[in-house]
Amino acid sequence: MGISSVKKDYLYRLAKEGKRPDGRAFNEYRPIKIERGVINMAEGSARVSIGHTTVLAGIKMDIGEPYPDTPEEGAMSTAVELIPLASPDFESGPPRADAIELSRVVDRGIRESKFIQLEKLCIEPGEKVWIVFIDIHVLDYDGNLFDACSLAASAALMNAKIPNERFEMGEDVPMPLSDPPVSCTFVKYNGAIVVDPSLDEDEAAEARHTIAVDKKGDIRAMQKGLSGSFTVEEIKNNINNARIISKDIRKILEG
Amino acid sequence: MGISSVKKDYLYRLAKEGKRPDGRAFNEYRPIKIERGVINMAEGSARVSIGHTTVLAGIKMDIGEPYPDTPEEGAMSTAVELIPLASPDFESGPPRADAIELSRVVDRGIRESKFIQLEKLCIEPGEKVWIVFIDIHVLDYDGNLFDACSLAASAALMNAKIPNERFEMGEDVPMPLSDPPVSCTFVKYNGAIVVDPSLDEDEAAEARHTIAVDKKGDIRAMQKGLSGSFTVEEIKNNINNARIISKDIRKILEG
Amino acid sequence: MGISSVKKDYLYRLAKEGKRPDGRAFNEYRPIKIERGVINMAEGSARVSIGHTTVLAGIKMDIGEPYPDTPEEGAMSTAVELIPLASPDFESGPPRADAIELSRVVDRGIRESKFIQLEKLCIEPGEKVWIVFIDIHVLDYDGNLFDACSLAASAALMNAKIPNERFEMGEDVPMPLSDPPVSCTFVKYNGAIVVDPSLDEDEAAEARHTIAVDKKGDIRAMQKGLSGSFTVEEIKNNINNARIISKDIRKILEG
Amino acid sequence: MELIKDGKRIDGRAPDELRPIKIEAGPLYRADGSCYLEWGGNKIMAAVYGPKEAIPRHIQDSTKAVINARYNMASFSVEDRKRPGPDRRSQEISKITAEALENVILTEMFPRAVIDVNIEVLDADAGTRCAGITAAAVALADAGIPMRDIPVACAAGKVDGVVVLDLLGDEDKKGDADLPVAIAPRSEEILLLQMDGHMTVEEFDEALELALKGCREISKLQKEALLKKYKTFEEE
Amino acid sequence: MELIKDGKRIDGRAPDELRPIKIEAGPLYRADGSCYLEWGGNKIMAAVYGPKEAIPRHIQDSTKAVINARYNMASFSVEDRKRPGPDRRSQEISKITAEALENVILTEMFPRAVIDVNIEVLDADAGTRCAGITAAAVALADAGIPMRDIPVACAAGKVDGVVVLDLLGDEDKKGDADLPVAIAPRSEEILLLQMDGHMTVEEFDEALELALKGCREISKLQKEALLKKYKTFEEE
Amino acid sequence: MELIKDGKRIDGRAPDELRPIKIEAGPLYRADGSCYLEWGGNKIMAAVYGPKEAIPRHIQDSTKAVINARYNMASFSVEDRKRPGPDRRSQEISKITAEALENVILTEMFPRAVIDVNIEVLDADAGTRCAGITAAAVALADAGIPMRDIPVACAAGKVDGVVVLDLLGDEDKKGDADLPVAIAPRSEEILLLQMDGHMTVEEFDEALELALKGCREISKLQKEALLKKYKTFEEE
Repeated sequence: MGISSVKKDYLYRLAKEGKRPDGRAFNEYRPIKIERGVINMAEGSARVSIGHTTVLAGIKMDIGEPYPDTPEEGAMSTAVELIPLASPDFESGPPRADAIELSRVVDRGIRESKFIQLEKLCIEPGEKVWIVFIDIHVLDYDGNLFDACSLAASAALMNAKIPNERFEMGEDVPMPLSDPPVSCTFVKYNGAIVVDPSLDEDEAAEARHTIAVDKKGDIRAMQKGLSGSFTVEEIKNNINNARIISKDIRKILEG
Repeated sequence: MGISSVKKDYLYRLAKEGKRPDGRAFNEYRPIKIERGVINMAEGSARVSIGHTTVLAGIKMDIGEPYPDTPEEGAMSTAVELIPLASPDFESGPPRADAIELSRVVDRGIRESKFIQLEKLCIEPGEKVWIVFIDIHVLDYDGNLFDACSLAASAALMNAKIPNERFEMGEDVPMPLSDPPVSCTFVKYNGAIVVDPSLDEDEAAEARHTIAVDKKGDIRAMQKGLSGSFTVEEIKNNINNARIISKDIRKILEG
Repeated sequence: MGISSVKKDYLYRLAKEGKRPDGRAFNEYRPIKIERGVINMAEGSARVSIGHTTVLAGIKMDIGEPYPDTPEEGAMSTAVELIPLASPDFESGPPRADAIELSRVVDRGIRESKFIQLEKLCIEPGEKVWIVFIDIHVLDYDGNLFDACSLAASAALMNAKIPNERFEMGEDVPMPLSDPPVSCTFVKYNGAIVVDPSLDEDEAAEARHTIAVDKKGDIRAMQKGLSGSFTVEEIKNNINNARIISKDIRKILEG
Repeated sequence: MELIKDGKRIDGRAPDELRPIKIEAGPLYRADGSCYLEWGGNKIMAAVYGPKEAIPRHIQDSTKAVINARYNMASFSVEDRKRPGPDRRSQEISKITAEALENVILTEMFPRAVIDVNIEVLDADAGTRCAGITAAAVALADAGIPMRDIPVACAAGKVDGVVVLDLLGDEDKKGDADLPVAIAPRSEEILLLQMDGHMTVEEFDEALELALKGCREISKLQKEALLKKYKTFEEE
Repeated sequence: MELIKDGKRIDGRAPDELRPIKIEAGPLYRADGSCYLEWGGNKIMAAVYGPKEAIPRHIQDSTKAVINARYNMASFSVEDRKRPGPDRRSQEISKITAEALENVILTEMFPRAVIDVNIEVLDADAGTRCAGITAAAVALADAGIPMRDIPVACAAGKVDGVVVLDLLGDEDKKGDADLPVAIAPRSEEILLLQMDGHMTVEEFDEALELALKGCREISKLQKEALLKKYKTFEEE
Repeated sequence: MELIKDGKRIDGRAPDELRPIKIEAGPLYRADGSCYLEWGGNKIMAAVYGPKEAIPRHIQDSTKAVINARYNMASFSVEDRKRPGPDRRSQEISKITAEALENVILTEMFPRAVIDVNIEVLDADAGTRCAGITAAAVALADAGIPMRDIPVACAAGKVDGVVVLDLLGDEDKKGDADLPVAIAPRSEEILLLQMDGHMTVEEFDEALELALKGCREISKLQKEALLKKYKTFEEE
């Protein structure tokens, strides 16, 4: 972790001129690629690339007890693994605060948009429900994990089937879903705010803002991170930009 | 941890003159303050101060299975948390040997005096019993945690109700209790033995002796700690002093 | 860990002359001693010495659920504890890779030779089976733990009874067993391959080869370890030697 | 369960009304700075230690102090006993709390140092992360840590379709959205902002404005608490 | 379930036939070297970082580089979800993988360094340890780590009493024996060898020979994958 | 269950009678000092390593050696298998054992060093902490660690209202009180003392006196065991 001061100065200088190191405009996203159904053993899976960043999400399901306060709903759990394969800065061992924040923000986007219809994952009220495990492996880290992981999770869920056969409960059926959230992340450095940060921009970032937008353009979850600040105006601008940009991402996701 | 040698010398010199740094006599306790029912969410609670030392005990109850060898008794568990809020010497992370010894000594005082009438906490023999969790947070550490934690645990239990309502089992009823134990701790440094050590005295201590006395003056639990030693005569003196001092503490506790 | 280069040179020089530091021939095992039934609390136990290496295996049994894929079979679990009592190089804390490899190789020898008749440890199919815990404490480490632990595990199992009485299920009966595996370990250093390595030889070893042989002389499990290599010819030689040597060890074990 | 009835909330508050708040600066004897805060059903103790040398060395930053925040819920602070030790939720809150506080602390003045900020939730009734940051800010000021402003936090949200200030427990559980915000009150820069639930952009704008209003009110209480402590000092 | 019928295996292979194998060198952007391998139903990604200074210092070896291999199964790579983090099986495989790779790497060239070898099993269908070593070897070569040979691994085994090459999942579960082998292909020295099950000495000899045959075939595929990457480079 | 009948205990002992004790000094080959102890149904192995440099450095004390005691129960030493690794009970016993031993060891002679004392309970039948300290003391002497005395430990207790020496398992479980004591036998200073149960002051005084009597008897056995080992050496 940690960007050299030379590189940081370079980014700062470019930012003042309205430029980014890879030539993108401040509101320009990198190319997105989604491959679905890449893991045989998983109930659903997707490999998502945003530029050189690649993450792989796999869905597994199991039968368990519901939470006491939602006896008629299935449960979900989201875990992002920052495995050392993906970056020289990731370490093995229990997840650190970075990975926990990331997992929880991805989880909230899915949960708060009610993307998984958990009420349809009840088998016996109060006794047996489906538990959906969303596990996300980062394979290549070149910036903007928040959006990549969120997108992979959604695509994998859209690829998933309920494994009734494996549990001798009839035929497999598609995962009951509503509209997916789309996550859009901005970072701020030296006064500039850019969408979809590359690795260098992630490392130079003073503040980060992730917005999960639903199909109607409403907000479902949000997270401001890092020690820098945003003005109220900047927050509102980010939201407007996220609503616009997320439409393109949604087309790729739903395509 | 660790006291400066200058301060230690000062304590040693005072001790030879029969004095303590805060002017107390060797057998003099600091003022005790008990506030009860300070936590809404807890089944019972108490904040106890001994001088500047402040600890907060909260009681929570849950329903679980009894231990196989006591199928008709509830269970209890005591945990002291030495949270870093309370002292620059406390660290976060799993409890170290210090906190474990402290928890276990407090637990033994309550358990061996049969303060909680565990046989009255059975719901269905062999199946369902109440489990009493005594959690003690140290908020301000200025010496003598053994007595402060023990006192807070007893006061919180005396403030506790069995939460029948929350578990849809009728009305809340008081915790079934007998007489509380009273813990009295002595430390020895440079030949002097003093009750209710202040922080400096705790840090200068060579040996520690904690005695849990019941209402009749009988002994219910005892713990000698640290690498120093006591003579048989000193042990007996401590016990006699504990029997006298504990009467005053008991008044405050039962008051 | 780590052998001095002086000692290593000495071992290397001896090896070239076909000699070992303790005067043994390359295919010569150290004396083996087995004491059975040494632990009252265990269902079965054995203390095994190979030279100065001493390990103690104890068997405990409990009732639990079977694995879903073997509903009519008992379960077994093997754990070797490299407790710091046995060597200045062993540390307390969770088992490191060394101890895990050792445990798993001992486990495979027993499991793959079907030494424990797990199908006879079923109490109620799919519901209740016996679980056999094989716990091995290394007491004195002077080389060749793979064979010592394997031998102790087998001897302890042969000494074990199913504790029906303790679980109020009738009388104790002997553990249902078939023929035990015999483990034979070779190490290679400076071109020489020796059986039953002493501590110095373990520390000088470049490659290790453990072979579990059954009564008929068939192979039941094998593990090559360390960063050195063996030729195909060497592997075959080791197997032949293991088949011969294991006959003598088997006599001691079954004696 | 109706959360809003005749324009009033379940505890009788108006939509833009805060719960009662009591702030005490410096209640602890050992800590370098401390704060006890009661905010509705929440009871929070915060303590600050430092700046002191960061140990072990590999956590040191040669250019500034490291802020080590620890948000912790007491086992007895919630309805179902919480197991001691950090869970994933508290680790996330600790992280974003440290980041929010770092913004205002003049960390460059203390290279290689650490400032420990301990936040203990003793009794919980929704809004504990905002209460924790608010208390920690007072504890930092009480410890004399140089800051360019005293941060303050407050949540807004949406219940029964109405945008409201400062959710209590049942509103948080059954409501539509929650929006905790922390700001540096002088510049009104946003130091922490999270949202979950469902809000239109218009609702969000309204909720954010409400949260800022809450922050402004609480900021005054923070300053009064600090003033009161120093007055007491002077009077002594 | 019959595992061999009319001389054919459940997936139609002959006893001495490998499953289809696809090797791609260098698919990852960040890693110093990488390899993606599909082998029957297995999907493996391997990445190499280093040599770089070993930290913390107490893990350094003053005479050579330390090989730090980490074999990890993704939670979703198996039928019943695996809990994240290393279990005992993966710790054993990581250890013997590191030992096998250390054999061929010229570690003496990099005292005090560490070479990290990460093997992620993304989809599993028996033989993942051999697939992992095979992929890791390509990733090491792709990273330009100096090696005296490129190791390769393959298992043989016994099913329904017949010695066969390269077991798939059901053969592994219901078969009689499994024999994973890794070699340095030039000298055919054995770097890794494990066996469990039941084999006579004659069967073992046959199985070992079959595993070596498999290794030789896969070794060619490894070299083709590396060549292909370098050709692509030159063409660019 | 009656624990005392006709003045005899369930194993036939008189109230002031010890269980049979066998002490062997130096049974282990690798350890710097060791002791094997059988005491009634207890079987204990103790081993001492050191003094040696304390690593990592931050555990060093610049004025004296650190005593690192580890009391551990083997999984198979109790009726219901114990999970491996330290539980809270064994951590407490390890701590008070280290403190008791530190008292007599001339730790000032070895600044920055550590002395490791390992106590393994192989078979347990009440009184293992006293047995462990007694064995550790012999192991320390066997290792040649300079001590001002050889500590010794023994418990007294109360069963069926009678004060007795050296409780066995059933007496411990169903008895009224337990009082483990460790002393430095020359001065009879008390190094360790714990009590749980219910005793009047008079009963306590009687029990303490009984425990001291037990300690005195066992101290003789410790010295005989050490003497026997050195005699054997001389004879060789």
